[in-house]
Amino acid sequence: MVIKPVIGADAAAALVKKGMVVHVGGFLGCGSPDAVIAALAKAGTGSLTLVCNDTAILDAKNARVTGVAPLVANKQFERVIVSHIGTNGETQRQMNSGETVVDLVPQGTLAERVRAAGAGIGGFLTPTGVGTEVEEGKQVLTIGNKVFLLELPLGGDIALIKAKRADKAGNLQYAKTARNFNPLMATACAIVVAEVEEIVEVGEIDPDEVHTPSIFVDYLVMAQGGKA
Amino acid sequence: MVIKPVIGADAAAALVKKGMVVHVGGFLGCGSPDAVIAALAKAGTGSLTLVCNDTAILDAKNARVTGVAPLVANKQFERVIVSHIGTNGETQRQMNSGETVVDLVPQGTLAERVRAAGAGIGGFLTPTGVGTEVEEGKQVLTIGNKVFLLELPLGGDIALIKAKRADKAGNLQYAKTARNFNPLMATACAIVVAEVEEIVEVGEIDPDEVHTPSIFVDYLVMAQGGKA
Amino acid sequence: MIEYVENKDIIARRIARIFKTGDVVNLGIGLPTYVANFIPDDVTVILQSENGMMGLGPAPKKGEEDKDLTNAGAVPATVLPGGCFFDSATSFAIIRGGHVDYTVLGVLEVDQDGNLANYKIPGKMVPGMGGAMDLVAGSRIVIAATTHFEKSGASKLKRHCTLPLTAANEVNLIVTDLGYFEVMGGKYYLLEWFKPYTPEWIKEHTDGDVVVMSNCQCSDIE
Amino acid sequence: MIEYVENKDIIARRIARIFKTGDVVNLGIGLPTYVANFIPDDVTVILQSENGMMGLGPAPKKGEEDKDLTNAGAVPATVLPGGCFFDSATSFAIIRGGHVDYTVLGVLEVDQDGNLANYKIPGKMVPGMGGAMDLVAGSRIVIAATTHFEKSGASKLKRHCTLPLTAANEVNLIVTDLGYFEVMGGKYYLLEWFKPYTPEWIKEHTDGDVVVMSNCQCSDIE
Repeated sequence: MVIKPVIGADAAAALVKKGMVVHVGGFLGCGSPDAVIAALAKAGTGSLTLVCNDTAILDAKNARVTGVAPLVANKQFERVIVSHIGTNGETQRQMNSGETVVDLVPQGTLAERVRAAGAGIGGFLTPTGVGTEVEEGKQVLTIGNKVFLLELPLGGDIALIKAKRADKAGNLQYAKTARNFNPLMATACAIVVAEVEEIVEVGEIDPDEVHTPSIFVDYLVMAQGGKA
Repeated sequence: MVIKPVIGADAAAALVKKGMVVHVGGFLGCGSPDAVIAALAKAGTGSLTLVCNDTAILDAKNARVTGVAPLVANKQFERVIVSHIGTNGETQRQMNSGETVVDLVPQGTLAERVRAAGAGIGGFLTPTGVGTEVEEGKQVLTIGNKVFLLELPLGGDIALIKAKRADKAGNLQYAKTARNFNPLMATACAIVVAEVEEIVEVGEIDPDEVHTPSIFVDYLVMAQGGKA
Repeated sequence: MIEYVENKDIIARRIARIFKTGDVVNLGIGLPTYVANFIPDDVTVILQSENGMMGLGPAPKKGEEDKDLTNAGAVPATVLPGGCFFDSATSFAIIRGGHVDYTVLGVLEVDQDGNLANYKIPGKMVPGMGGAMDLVAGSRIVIAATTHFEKSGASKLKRHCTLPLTAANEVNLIVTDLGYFEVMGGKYYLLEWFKPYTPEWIKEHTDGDVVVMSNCQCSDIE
Repeated sequence: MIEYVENKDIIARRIARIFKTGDVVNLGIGLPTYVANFIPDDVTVILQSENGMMGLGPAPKKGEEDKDLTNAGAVPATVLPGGCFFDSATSFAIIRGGHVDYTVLGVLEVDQDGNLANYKIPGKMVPGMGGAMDLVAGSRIVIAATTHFEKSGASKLKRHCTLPLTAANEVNLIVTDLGYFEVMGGKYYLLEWFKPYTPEWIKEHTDGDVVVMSNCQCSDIE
């Protein structure tokens, strides 16, 4: 097996270049690559496009900041493509002021678009959004007597994902609901950086229980407090 | 958790009614529900449509018969929708004589069509088959400068699948390459019968390592020599 | 003289009775989540959470939270024995594919054509639709859970929604703090009412066509 | 006077040299499978098998076969450390998504436009395309592995395929028992030839336009 480089969070953040489309795993911060996000916030790289389930939680009152929220606060995104911004008022403020373009995408459509990008699917038909604002500008197809929207794949330049455990070859396992968009994004981006809490020897992960095959992973980063 | 009924292979075969669309797991017989197939061959139920990767192996010379091959030999199918019939000469004979309709579908398209049926996707665009006979009768869409075929979902009335292990609630785990089409078919059919080699208590399968969630499974059948 | 008193509790309690053992149910954030507290002991439903799990359990005890296990509202959660986890594409394959029997969602507006608006007030509140559009389009039966009236006193059950829709023609059942409705063929059908209201009072205070079913009765929930 | 002698061995040996460490490779049934035997010890490729695995290993010892582990030809197989298993939708998401670097396939006919025919002879042999159409359409680089001539003596490298196509314009490289070709812009470019043949002889015996690259050389494989 081919061994993957283990790099520091700063080195991982340096792979993100100005103007890139960045996929970031996590659901309101659960299952986000926090060390890499912190390093990217420090690096301050801007003009990025974010693909993520949401802009996470930015709750100054309760001092709760999760997931990509620090990058939003830093105004590192010129566009965010997400399903939800309701727990990060700063995103909404930036949207209203015209500082950031916000594309709201139904969550299932977002997940399937990321999968499609990784799976070589040129588009897919979904009933979600028919008869709503989501329909605008999209091709509408009727198959039998059902109406569908044609949704297109959504790939990226780099994926910053979070897994529980990797082997040295880069096979990944996720934990519980921290899985969410991470395995999909691993298939959809040119470069894939996986932050993990544990790195084990090749062969220690049961091949029936690999969630993301090693071929998708380019770099490993150890999460804070993780063990090799 | 809701406990699923464990039934005999004959009772499972009796769920298959004349004229049904039957999905059967397995790849050239690896990962096929052999006990249920044997019972269905005995029952002799006919006019079925088969959805399967292939018509498995029927090699009289070497006395090798795998997967759905006995059902083909029995002429229980009026139509088979598969990617490969090259290891079952009887399928080819029936096709040439007009006894059975054979729809050959590229394997990746077949897998994705079954997934789409289970996932509520109304169709998907694939580059596979563009410029070939597979294109005939299909809608061709150009997205950007790439040409795709629109392929439609392929569901069924009943899925006969094979897993290694189930818990009593019907959560399934597959082994190695015996996984193949089984998890996809579990999502795409109205009734799902899973033949398994082992049934364990609810809670014994790690929730991060379930391959098919229990909600998809209606009946369990013990494979020959299996243990409860 | 009937006086309206908001009662979210009765909504959750009535919805909890709709399910039968084996049903797969997704409960939205807020009032819908509260439904889980009232599911009868002899009914076993399987709760799906769109962030990637089947078999959502009760909140963990204090100190036993797992950073890798939350519900769709980012609140610490637990998994019941027999539950399982999956990625977001699989989660919505389950939802879009019709494998969720019931989805229960909150409402900004709902109308008698089964249209639902619950994700956006233009220029005011734009949290995003999250998983709601898929849940409403994909689930077998969609239950709208809502107080009958806005703070202003206006009926949230409308003749026609005016806010941007979450989905068109998908709502099947509505439970408010006045009663339990089925939406069909462009009308509200009242199946059950709550004390101290009456079918007549409910008809008068709903913006739309309410038909009182012949077998409509007063709920025994108080 | 050059006399042709069929040599499948040299095809497999030459193809095995194309890969570099880290490449993900799918080897078709037959001659392509044989390529695995010649991959140099210092090159680590990852073999994908479309029936659902990454990290395909050598055949098991007799008596150590596992009924749940075969290659795409239903032959007992093994998995190398670091390999993994997945379902058929995932397998073809990997293939269609361009995550397989090289696919090596057998040939009935190939032509100078990169068209490949390898799944059907109408009225005669219709085994079905299996995974070949997806592999050829989806893989980054498609290598056709074939003896240069049919039994009849006709060139299998054609000006135009006449059999039903597996895929249009997708073949990038061809290795025959005469030489190693790149297909580009409607021509065959000869990169390397095998002894005892010569570029001139190969041009004469190929049905199509063969361009001899300026850096074309005789292979050191014998």
